[in-house]
Amino acid sequence: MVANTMTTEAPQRIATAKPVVAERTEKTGTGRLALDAQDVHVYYDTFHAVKGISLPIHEKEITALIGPSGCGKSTLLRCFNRMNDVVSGVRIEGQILYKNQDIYAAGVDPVAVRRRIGMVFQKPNPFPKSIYNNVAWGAKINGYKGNMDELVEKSLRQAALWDEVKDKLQQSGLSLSGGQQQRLCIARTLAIQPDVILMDEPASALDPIASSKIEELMLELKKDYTIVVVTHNMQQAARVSDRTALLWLGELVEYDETQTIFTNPSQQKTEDYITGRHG
Amino acid sequence: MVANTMTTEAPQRIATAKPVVAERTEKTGTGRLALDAQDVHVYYDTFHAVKGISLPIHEKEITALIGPSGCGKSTLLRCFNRMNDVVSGVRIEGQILYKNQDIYAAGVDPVAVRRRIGMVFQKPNPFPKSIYNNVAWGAKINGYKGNMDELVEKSLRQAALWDEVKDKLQQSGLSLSGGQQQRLCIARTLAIQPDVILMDEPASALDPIASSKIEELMLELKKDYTIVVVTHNMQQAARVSDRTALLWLGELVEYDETQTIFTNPSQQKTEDYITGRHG
Amino acid sequence: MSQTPQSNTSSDVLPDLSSRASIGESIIAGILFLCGIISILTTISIVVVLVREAYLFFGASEVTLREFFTGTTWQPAIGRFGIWPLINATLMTSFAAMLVSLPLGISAAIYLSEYASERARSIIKPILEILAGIPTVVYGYFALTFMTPLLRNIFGTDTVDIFNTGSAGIVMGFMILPMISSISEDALRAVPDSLRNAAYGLGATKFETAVRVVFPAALSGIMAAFILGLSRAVGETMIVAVAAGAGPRNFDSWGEAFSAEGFNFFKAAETMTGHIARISQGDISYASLDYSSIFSIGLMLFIITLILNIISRSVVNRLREQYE
Amino acid sequence: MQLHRSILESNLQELQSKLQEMARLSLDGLEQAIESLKRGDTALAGRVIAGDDKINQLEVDIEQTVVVTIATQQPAAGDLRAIIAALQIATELERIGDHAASIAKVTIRIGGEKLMKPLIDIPRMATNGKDMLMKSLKAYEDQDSILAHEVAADDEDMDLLNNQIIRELLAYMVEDPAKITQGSNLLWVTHNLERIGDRATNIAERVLFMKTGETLDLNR
Amino acid sequence: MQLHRSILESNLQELQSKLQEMARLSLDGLEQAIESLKRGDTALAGRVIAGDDKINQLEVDIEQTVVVTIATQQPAAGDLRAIIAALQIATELERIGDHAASIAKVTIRIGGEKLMKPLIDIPRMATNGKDMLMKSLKAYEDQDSILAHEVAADDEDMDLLNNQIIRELLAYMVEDPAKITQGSNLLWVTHNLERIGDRATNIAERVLFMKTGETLDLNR
Amino acid sequence: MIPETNSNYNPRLVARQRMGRAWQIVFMSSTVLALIFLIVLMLNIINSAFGLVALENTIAPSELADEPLEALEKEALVGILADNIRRNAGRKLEREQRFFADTLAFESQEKWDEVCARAEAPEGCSSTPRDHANVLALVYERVVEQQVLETYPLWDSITRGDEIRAEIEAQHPGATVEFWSWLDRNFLTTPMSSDAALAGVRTAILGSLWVIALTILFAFPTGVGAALYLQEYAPNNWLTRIIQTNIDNLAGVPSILYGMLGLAIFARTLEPITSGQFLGVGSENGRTILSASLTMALLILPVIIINAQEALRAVPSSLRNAAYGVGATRWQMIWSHVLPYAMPGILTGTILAVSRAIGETAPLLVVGAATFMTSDPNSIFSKFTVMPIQIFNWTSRPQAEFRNIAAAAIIVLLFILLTLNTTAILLRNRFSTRR
Ligand SMILES: Nc1ncnc2c1ncn2[C@@H]1O[C@H](COP(=O)(O)OP(=O)(O)OP(=O)(O)O)[C@@H](O)[C@H]1O
Ligand SMILES: Nc1ncnc2c1ncn2[C@@H]1O[C@H](COP(=O)(O)OP(=O)(O)OP(=O)(O)O)[C@@H](O)[C@H]1O
Ligand SMILES: [Mg+2]
Ligand SMILES: [Mg+2]
Ligand SMILES: O=P([O-])([O-])[O-]
Repeated sequence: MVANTMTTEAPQRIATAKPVVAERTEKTGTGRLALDAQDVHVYYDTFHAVKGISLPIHEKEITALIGPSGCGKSTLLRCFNRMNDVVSGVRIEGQILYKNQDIYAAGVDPVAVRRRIGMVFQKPNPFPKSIYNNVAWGAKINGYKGNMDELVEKSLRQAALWDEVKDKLQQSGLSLSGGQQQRLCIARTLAIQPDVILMDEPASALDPIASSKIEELMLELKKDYTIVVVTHNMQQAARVSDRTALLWLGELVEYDETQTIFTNPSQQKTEDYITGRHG
Repeated sequence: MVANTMTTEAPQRIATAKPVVAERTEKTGTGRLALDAQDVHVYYDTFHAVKGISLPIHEKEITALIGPSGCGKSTLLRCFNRMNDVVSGVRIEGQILYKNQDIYAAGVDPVAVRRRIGMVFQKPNPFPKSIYNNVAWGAKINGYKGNMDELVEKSLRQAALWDEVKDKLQQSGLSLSGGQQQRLCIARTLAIQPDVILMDEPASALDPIASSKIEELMLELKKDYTIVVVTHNMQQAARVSDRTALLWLGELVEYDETQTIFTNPSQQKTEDYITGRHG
Repeated sequence: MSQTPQSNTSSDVLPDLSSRASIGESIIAGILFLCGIISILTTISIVVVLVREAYLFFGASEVTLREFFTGTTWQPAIGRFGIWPLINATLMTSFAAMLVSLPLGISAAIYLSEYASERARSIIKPILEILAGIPTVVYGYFALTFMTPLLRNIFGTDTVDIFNTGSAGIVMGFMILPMISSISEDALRAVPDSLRNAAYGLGATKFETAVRVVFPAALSGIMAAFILGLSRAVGETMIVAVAAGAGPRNFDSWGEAFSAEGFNFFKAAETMTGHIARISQGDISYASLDYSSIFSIGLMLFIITLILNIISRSVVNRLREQYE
Repeated sequence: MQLHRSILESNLQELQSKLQEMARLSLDGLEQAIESLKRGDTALAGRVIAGDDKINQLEVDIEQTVVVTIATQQPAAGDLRAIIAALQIATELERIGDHAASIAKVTIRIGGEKLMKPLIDIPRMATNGKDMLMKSLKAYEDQDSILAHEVAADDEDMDLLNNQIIRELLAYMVEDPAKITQGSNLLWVTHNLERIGDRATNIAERVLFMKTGETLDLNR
Repeated sequence: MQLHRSILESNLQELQSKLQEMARLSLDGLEQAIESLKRGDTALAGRVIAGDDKINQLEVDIEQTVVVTIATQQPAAGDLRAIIAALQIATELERIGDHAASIAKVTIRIGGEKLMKPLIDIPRMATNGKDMLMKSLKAYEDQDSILAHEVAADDEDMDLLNNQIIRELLAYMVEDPAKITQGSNLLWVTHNLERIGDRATNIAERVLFMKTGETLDLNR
Repeated sequence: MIPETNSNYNPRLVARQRMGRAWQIVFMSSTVLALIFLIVLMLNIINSAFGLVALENTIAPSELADEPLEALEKEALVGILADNIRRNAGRKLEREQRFFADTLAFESQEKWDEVCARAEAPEGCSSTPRDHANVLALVYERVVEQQVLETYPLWDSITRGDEIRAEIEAQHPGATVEFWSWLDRNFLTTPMSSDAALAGVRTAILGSLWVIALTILFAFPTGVGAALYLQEYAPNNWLTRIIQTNIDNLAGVPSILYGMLGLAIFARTLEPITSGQFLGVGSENGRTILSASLTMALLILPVIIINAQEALRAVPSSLRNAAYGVGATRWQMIWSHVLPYAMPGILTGTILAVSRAIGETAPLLVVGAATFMTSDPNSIFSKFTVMPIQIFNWTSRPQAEFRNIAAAAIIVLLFILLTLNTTAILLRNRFSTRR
């Protein structure tokens, strides 16, 4: 484990690297870093999927990862809570600092990491259990000691789902609509009270209405959580995120405040991608 | 069969109905109607999925159908070439006029209808045959009499795919990327030289880059074909279509030129939907 | 790195990310691994058993490998061990079975997957499954008590023996039919609806869609069904044990073996499996040549079915790749 | 769950409040400029001129917000028209600020010099302009197209008043050539006031555009 | 397959060409207005005034195109800035058209009356203004920020020239009160010309915004 | 009609549609043929299981007593026995199982005491006495000696019953004609007998139950364990691939080869264990229920594994991700989510495999099922026979009446299988609709 200074100045070291990581005055967030990826490489067997990306994730902000299909967005995201460990044939290099610890250091239990850094997936994947148990299960296995009913209610409220399900907590989570299921999955993650929530295209399987609800929810959640979201939908990244990183063939092209990326990016590649002129 | 005057004046009769179908000066298109749905109702067993929609489709234009999930967009689209016949338990009322004939009249063979009104689907679905045969098959069964090689080349060119596949026409259609597969499916439809091409979310399974290619292709194709496209992606409808119809719970809310719909719709519901305030 | 004053005040409490003891998890994994290994042991045992006894068999003075493969008579009592009569019978019953099951099975599969209404399917499918669930000894009974009399009625009692390969083969065909139709139907239904829609969208008729789009797309699955069916026919025991005959149809020469009479479906013959079943009944002495001879036949059987299985699996894998 | 597009709405809100701020500043500027002219208070005039920077900055801010909002929030229909209207109204308000500064500059150019006649019509014109501006801004806030049309009507009076003042000033100047410099300076003031009326009318136009999506020209 | 976003690009193209059209029309208007003033040609002046409608219409068109493009094409980054710039440049050009019309109106007001002195400085100023405008438009077309900065420099000359003409005219007027009416009319002309310079500078500002996304104020 | 306006195409729709309809008939007929086959098969069995029989008694029951035999007391029946069979035979019967608790019917008390004092006393010394039904059966078997002369299938019996009766009258003047259901309560409850009319399937049913219960006990946990290992734990390496390939191949190995494996390994090599001799109990050789069950377990193991794998594979990976995502360990994930989700599939697969095992004949034939067994199995080391073996055995006999009881046994077997299969199908449908 490496003791690293985790400050707003941290990204300085990247300034020398090619991708331009600009730092501006913060509008939201606390100004601290929640996670700090440092020169991360990921290989699938021999395929080099993520090529030395350094990406500071700011606390209580929404960071969006965008880029063309297959550029490594999901792979990078899954590094942040060691979900890649589940995939066979993956090799990861570099460090990801979380509270001054490298989560890839020897002796770190990925299960413990995932408990602090929750994840929401592309397709809503509630457990085939009751709504109540969907929320309670994660807390239970993590040895939650408080009042479970309260936790379930609180999590569902935070996920803006309580009013819709409070009368049918014992119904199966699968009986909900797609958008509700996704919010249930978010509630489930909130119930283990993580610091960071990773979301891999959380709205792409949903219709526009359900999708905008998730967006609104993300905006609500960033008051308390740090969110990293992968999205195919550039406009979605524009709408919700505070910072945006553009990946291309496993490399970081540009990382900056979202409004800069979308109004005045510094890289031509970003400009082309943003304006829909990706050839 | 009803002999109906198919002119630009046709939509007059709708003017009395509630959804406002505005007629403006044409920018593109021929000013004639390619298809004319008149008071179409669709029932799935007892479920009333499309509720009396009248929708004139203008020749050589792109008409987009938008609306929330389940509002009946696909169902309506599939009425236009009787693809709904394949689904069991479907009942259709009303008329759809094509070249002065009701395609639902007794004695009309749906196979003949589909030959004139082609269809492209949400997920690229090339046949597990060679690229060449993918394109040639439809023409072959429809008794194409000309030079097949030329037809294949022409269709692939029109679908902006020729350059990418001309050296591997004998490879399987499945060996192509998603976006290429979708263009192959379009080429296959072009090979039977239909009048109208129906597209059901043709780009929704594709990543943004492949998706914009399809959009460009649609713009290219409308010079020769009438296109009706269903899309979840409102912005896509805005980008490519000449006219947009908003459906809601099986009813037509508004149908107008796309730029009017997106800058100055006449219905509050449209305004809300367009501005993302669908509650 | 220098510690800046603002440094990470958010780390109020350093979280414990270290490993929890997970000995339980390892023990579970170990036990499950042992379960997986059992199958390997099974195979090894089969091979060892077959090879060891076959080795003893071929080591015996009465038997030569050459005779085993080139002889046309299997008569242990007089020390004649040519396997051809048994293989010949196996081929005949299997061939008859495939002749019945393949066209019927595939037609039924096409009907069920492409034409039958959901209701009809929901009735017919379970009925076919019943057919598949009937024990083979019952088929044997049926061959003996129904099919043979039927054949004898049609072709005359003189032409048709009480035990004959034809009757066994036909009934075996019906036994395999549900398997072929079920695997083929699965393959046909695995063809995504989007392909059918594509064909309809191009102005194809239902028949063209079924036969020229769906069927070719499912062809490798259907091939696999065919080979699995064949393998099943070759290994099938009880039908032939009951209905095909209780003694090898021996030939004096290869010429006779390949004459029309050699392949007469109306005469009795004993297949490899039938022979094993018959010999192993009763208390045979473990030391006898009879005992080891059936293991040599078993080894042949094992090799044949193994090859068929390997072929079918590679075909199926090709199918899988095609759609992924 | 209710949908409200929180960022888009907060952006729209921000635009709105910045416009109000601009309006307030430019109205104040106008008032003070006229006041300084009346009283020959060059110090006040100086403050007006200095205050214009604030207004300019606000316009830049609004422009920035407009671009960011369009780029990130993909507004359409009414939202989009409101945003475009805000951008254009900001331009008008910025110019109104400039006009106020121009008037203040006249105060400074005139210096302590006694005015050739007590100012009556010019302050009246200024009041008219202020009224029009306030009306148009209210029309913007309330999306009130009737009010917007009123503004256009008021502008006609403004033009009449303007012509009258010009004639009067020219008469003074012909009478007493010594007053030519001051006269032409005052001409300049009325011109600025007249422009303020036009600006208010422009704002009213934008309001109508925002409400209906149609662009008309109320100046016609 | 190459991606070019055909509709967006054709819209941008359309904006560009409408702007060029506007620029051409307003430059022509300016030239003709000065010409009419020089020659006292009220008929020509009338044509200039009538021609302004065309320019106004173009501005409305551009505004419409901008809104439609933003609503349907979701432009971002450079594209978006170009569109916003086009909108603002159109406003400036429209105003330049108005200025030309104003000058033409002076011609009519002066009528056949002999000019108090041969026009030299005013046409020079007009030429300067035209040059600045052409430069700024070229800067827009070529996205040339150096040229844009040049425009800002030119504006300083323009202001100097303006002050000089004003002083001169005032002197004439003091000298001969009979010339006061004409003098103040000519003052009005120079004022309009001065504003044209400012407008050109504004356009240059937009060009810089479009290129860099930063808003600066070259008039400062 | 929509006319073809493009001269480049000639769709010939009418002809194409006609051809389609013709083929549809072909496809449908094939399906119908398969169904017909099933119906014929069933009818054929039912046809044999019921029907007229021509019976001839050595001594007519009416000659033994005035009342019907069934109405007589046990004592009277024993009296009839004593009158009509030889004393030696009577003694033998008594040694097998005594007739009365207090008195002896055939043996003298001294002789009995002497016999019972021997080291290997016969069962009769300790057993409870024969009941009424048993004695009655003995009377029929030993005294009345009813013989089946001729049997007729159901169809013939119904359609030309009178003709048959006349025929029998002509050929066997003393014979009686009765309509028999070969499948009755007696058939289910009596053990094997060499007389078709008296034989039952009790031993075989019990044998099948023993074998199957044990088979499930061995195969289910192992199979599910192996499937879990392969789907959830195994790294993607050569060993895993070998195991997988191997399992796939094993599923295709003919069942008779498993029989040979069972014969060579369980019955022979492991004889000391499988016979129970290492515990000092059980049979003289390794052809026991234990051997049979182990063989069967190996036989259905690959099927169970493959089905379970299929069921596990059907568990969406999103569910696994979800569990990991909230910080679950692997086993927590499997135990709480994967297994419950896959269990219906696993059970369905297991039931299908088990029903296959119930019908399997060949391997048990080879392992060494007892073809004639009258005593019920009572431990895992008992000799065994099972239903299909019994059916095979009866089918292979030349006498016609054995075909009839074979048919009756088939009905019993099919009934059991049908019940199991229906359960499996219902289970599958219930859970597949729930998702
Ligand atoms: N399990 C895997 N084994 C091998 N290669 C993989 C695996 N997962 C992903 N890849 C490859 O790694 C690259 C990055 O994949 P990743 O899923 O991170 O892309 P992505 O940016 O999320 O794309 P998408 O937008 O399609 O989800 C791709 O080229 C992909 O083919
Ligand atoms: N085969 C069917 N049987 C019964 N109901 C159906 C069927 N297909 C669609 N529906 C119902 O009809 C309605 C309209 O369906 P349709 O697929 O046309 O919606 P859509 O607007 O295309 O939605 P989406 O955007 O999700 O594709 C929905 O409520 C749907 O549930
Ligand atoms: Mg991804
Ligand atoms: Mg749809
Ligand atoms: O700024 P103006 O010159 O139009 O008043």
